[in-house]
Amino acid sequence: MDDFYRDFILDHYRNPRNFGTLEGATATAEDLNPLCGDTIRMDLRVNDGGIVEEVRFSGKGCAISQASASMLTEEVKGMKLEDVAKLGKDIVLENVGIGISPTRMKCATLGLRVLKSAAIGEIAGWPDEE
Amino acid sequence: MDDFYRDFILDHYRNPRNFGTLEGATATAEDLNPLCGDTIRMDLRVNDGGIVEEVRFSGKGCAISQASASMLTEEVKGMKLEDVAKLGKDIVLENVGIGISPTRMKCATLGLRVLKSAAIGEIAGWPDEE
Amino acid sequence: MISLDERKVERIITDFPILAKPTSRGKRLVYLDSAATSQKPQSVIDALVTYYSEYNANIHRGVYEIAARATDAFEAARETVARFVNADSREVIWTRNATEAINLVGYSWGLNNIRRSDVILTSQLEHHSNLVPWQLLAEKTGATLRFIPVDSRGVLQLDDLDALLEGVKLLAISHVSNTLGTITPLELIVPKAHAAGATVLVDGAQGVPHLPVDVKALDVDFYAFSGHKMLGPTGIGVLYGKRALLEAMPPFLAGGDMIRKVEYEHTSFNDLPWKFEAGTSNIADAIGLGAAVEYLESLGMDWVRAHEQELLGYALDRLAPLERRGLAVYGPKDPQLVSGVLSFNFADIHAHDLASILDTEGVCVRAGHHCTMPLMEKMGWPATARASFYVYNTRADVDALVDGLEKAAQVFKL
Amino acid sequence: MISLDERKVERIITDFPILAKPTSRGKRLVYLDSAATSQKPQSVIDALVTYYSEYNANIHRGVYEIAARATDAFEAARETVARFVNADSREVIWTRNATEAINLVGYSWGLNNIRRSDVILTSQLEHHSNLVPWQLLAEKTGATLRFIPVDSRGVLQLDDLDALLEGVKLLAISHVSNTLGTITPLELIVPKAHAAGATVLVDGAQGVPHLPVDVKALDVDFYAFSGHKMLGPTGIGVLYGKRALLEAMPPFLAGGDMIRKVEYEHTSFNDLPWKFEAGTSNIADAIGLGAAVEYLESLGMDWVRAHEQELLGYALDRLAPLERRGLAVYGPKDPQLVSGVLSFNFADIHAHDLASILDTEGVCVRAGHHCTMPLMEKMGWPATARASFYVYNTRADVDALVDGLEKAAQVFKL
Ligand SMILES: Cc1ncc(COP(=O)(O)O)c(C=O)c1O
Ligand SMILES: Cc1ncc(COP(=O)(O)O)c(C=O)c1O
Repeated sequence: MDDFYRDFILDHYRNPRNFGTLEGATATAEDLNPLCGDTIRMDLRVNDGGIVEEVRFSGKGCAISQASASMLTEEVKGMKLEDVAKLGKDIVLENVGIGISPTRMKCATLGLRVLKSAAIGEIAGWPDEE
Repeated sequence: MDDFYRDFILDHYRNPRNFGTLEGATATAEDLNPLCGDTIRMDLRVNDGGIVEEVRFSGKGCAISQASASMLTEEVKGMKLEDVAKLGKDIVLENVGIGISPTRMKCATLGLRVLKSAAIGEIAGWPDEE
Repeated sequence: MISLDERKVERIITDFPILAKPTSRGKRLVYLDSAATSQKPQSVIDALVTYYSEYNANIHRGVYEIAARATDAFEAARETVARFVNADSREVIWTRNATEAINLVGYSWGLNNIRRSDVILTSQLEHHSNLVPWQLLAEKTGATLRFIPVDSRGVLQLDDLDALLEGVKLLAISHVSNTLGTITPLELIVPKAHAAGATVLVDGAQGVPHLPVDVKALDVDFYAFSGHKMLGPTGIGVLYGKRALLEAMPPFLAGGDMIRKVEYEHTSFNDLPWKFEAGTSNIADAIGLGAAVEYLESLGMDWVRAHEQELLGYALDRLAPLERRGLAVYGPKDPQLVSGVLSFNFADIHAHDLASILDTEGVCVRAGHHCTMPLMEKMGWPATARASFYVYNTRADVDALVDGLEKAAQVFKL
Repeated sequence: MISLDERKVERIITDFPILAKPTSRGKRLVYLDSAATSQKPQSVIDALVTYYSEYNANIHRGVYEIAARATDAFEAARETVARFVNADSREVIWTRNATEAINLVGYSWGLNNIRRSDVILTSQLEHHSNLVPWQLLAEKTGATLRFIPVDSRGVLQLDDLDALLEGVKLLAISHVSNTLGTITPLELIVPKAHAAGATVLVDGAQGVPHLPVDVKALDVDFYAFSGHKMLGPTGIGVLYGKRALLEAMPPFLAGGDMIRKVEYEHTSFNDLPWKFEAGTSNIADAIGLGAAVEYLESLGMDWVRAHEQELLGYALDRLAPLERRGLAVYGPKDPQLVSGVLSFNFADIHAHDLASILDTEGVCVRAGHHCTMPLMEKMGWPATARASFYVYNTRADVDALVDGLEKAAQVFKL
């Protein structure tokens, strides 16, 4: 688990990308992990072509949930909304998976869950339950 | 436990003494052992001197509860009511105690409990709890 | 019918440490009271010991290794139990026992769905645990309690079922009678109850341990059972409920683990199944029940059923000669209709005396009203003795019962 | 203060099998999460094993030998627990845990005694289990929920207690905070609450395990606690209630064992304590809790308290230097006012990350809201890490915690 906290993770934790809320968001979702209280909110602006033009996240929580969410925001910019809706947890695993313990997987996937919820328009199941 | 069922016990069980109800009873009590459903009712007629003149019991249950109650009725006739109220479980032990298992003590003392209740005018605790 | 596989049972017996120990009188323990509670195989005991001595920790919120292991084992046990009765694991709620499961429905579903004009239908042979909660619910709501009658053999009388189902909002019925072993024909009753608009709760305390149960195929709305009657530890039971019903119900007990977000003035609740599990769960015993189910799966529930049928048939044969001497065996006496339960009285020997004498021979039977007082009253039995069979019982156990009855006849000078 | 008796603790440790096993990374298990659930001594595990492998049987209605032995052991455990908190055994009701005990009062006493015009007083630092049940009760009855405030250290603010108690029908308060360890001055509050006409329920989930408790001396009306936090098994807890109150309350759950006489239409109920124990009890775990209490009695609760105070004092000393590097320790930091609980955060490391890193060193601490979300919100802590001490902890465990924090500082490049 200690090898999880690599430099780029700490960097995303301490300097989250696309952090904040979005004026004129077309889709927003928010959720918390009831087991730990971590929260994430995702605001998306999608253009007429169904492309995610802009994204912001906010929330509070551990390095895992916040860094994972931060990385996600960098990746979804420019994606089709329908592809965002279909994202699986492999994207999270690729981003932050090394060394993560199973207990912390829900932290890592909270941002993804919220992102998908925003895209789908309802609260998604935990991605790791799919 | 099998040595408990001596001839005189079976005799009291099959030919209970003072069985039935009493017209003109001055004190009556009834109770059941909630664990097994055995019931005993005791009717007493007490004269002005406070002496138990007549007693009847009725009920249904195992050989232990019925024989023990039957024997008790033979003993309380002629006793002072206040002494009946003070009876301890030793009287039951003397009557039927040999070979009885602890589980069955509540059966053996049901009659005594009801008798004392009739004498005291309220439901008594289990005599073995005193 | 599969014939009695004595060799398999001999192997099973060695899995149950209690059966290896003689009684204080040096007799072999002949345990014929599994309908009250079953014995436990070593694998179940080991599951408890391993939990407590290797990874005991509180679940769900723990970050560290043993907490993760405990959480996984606890939720895996839920999956195991869910698979066993063909439920979704979100539909499996841990309770203390069948009784609590039934009461949970009474409080959470009942108080919110039963009105003064409604009828609650149950039967005349219910265990108190599937009767008294409905009496209390009827009292609180003003609803009417109605009973499916039983005939003189203790079999449900279903001729007038359609009429009985009129206006019924809830049917609460046992899968198997604990006093007589009679099996309720759920496949016949449940569709009719649903057609009449009733929700169906089945008290499966004597069902799941003894019969293959598929809650989806039975199409019941709620199904309650207890771990301790199916080789599991005491203190753990299950409420199965259809997801949509459970989702719509308010929580029952409130506290830790069942919440989503708590503020001083308001709380939102967790997802199923945790919404109904307040406070620290009985972690060890849930894991123990998982081990019990795995043990039963290894035997196969078809085998369990067949084994009990065999034993019951053998017992009925062996007891028949005693009927001339005053033995009365209750129930339909047909192993097809009954699980491994045998209720009886012997001449004028009271059931408690019978049980006491059998105990001196190492034979454990239950005596009394079996928590079915109204049934006893109706049938005119002050009490019955009850022998009940399970996976570890053999013909030799039946023989010991018969010998014990002979001894009782002698003691009572029949 | 009694000084830390390391030799005694070394002996205690050998009684806990889990502490003998290294973690999967080969580290010594440093268990600092007893406030979540405690570890179990061998004597408790043995009590379970002996029950299941020697005298497992259902209780109260059994005539045969092992049933009698089970009944005796079960009721003896109740006597043991009653003696431990100075209650009458009829006032000791088995529940699953503290949460169920509190809910029992909510349903049985609350719904029958709380009216729309009443006030329920609790505090801002309650565990969800002593908050959400009262939210639900207030919702159902229309009563008002009021809170005793806490100051910035997490200490109850009692200056306005008289005003707060006005119109209060129920005071529900914890004996010891699970998040901060702060001890409620019950000796001050309870008489005032009674004078104001309130009934007093104490959530003793963190009380009985860590302090000598005498319910008679405290003069509380209800006191709830959990076995698993005091060396006992999961799945068993206790509601203590004053006899007169319990007598006047209607039953909560209905079913077997809690009845006196059942007819189809009506039921009368059993005496205390059984009136509140429906269905097959958690027999094994009640017996296990009896063994746990005997173990605690053998140590002496004064010793337990002194030991925790010593450890907490040592921990506060060892952690002080880290405060310069961003460690924030919450609560009053005074072992006299606090049980063996230490809540903290370290610079910008989130509590979960801290707990994960500590776990790699074999150090188990809890991280999160500790089921006190509103308190966390009020204090402005998104989460805290919590180390909690019990009888088997040593200075070496505190040292391991400090080393783990050093490592976290390194990993997070503080
Ligand atoms: C103060 C307090 N109250 C109540 C509880 C609930 O205890 P349980 O989960 O055993 O019901 C706890 C345990 O977390 C606690 O610490
Ligand atoms: C048919 C039936 N229903 C309900 C129960 C209650 O089970 P428990 O006591 O485990 O809650 C029993 C067990 O005695 C039973 O046999």
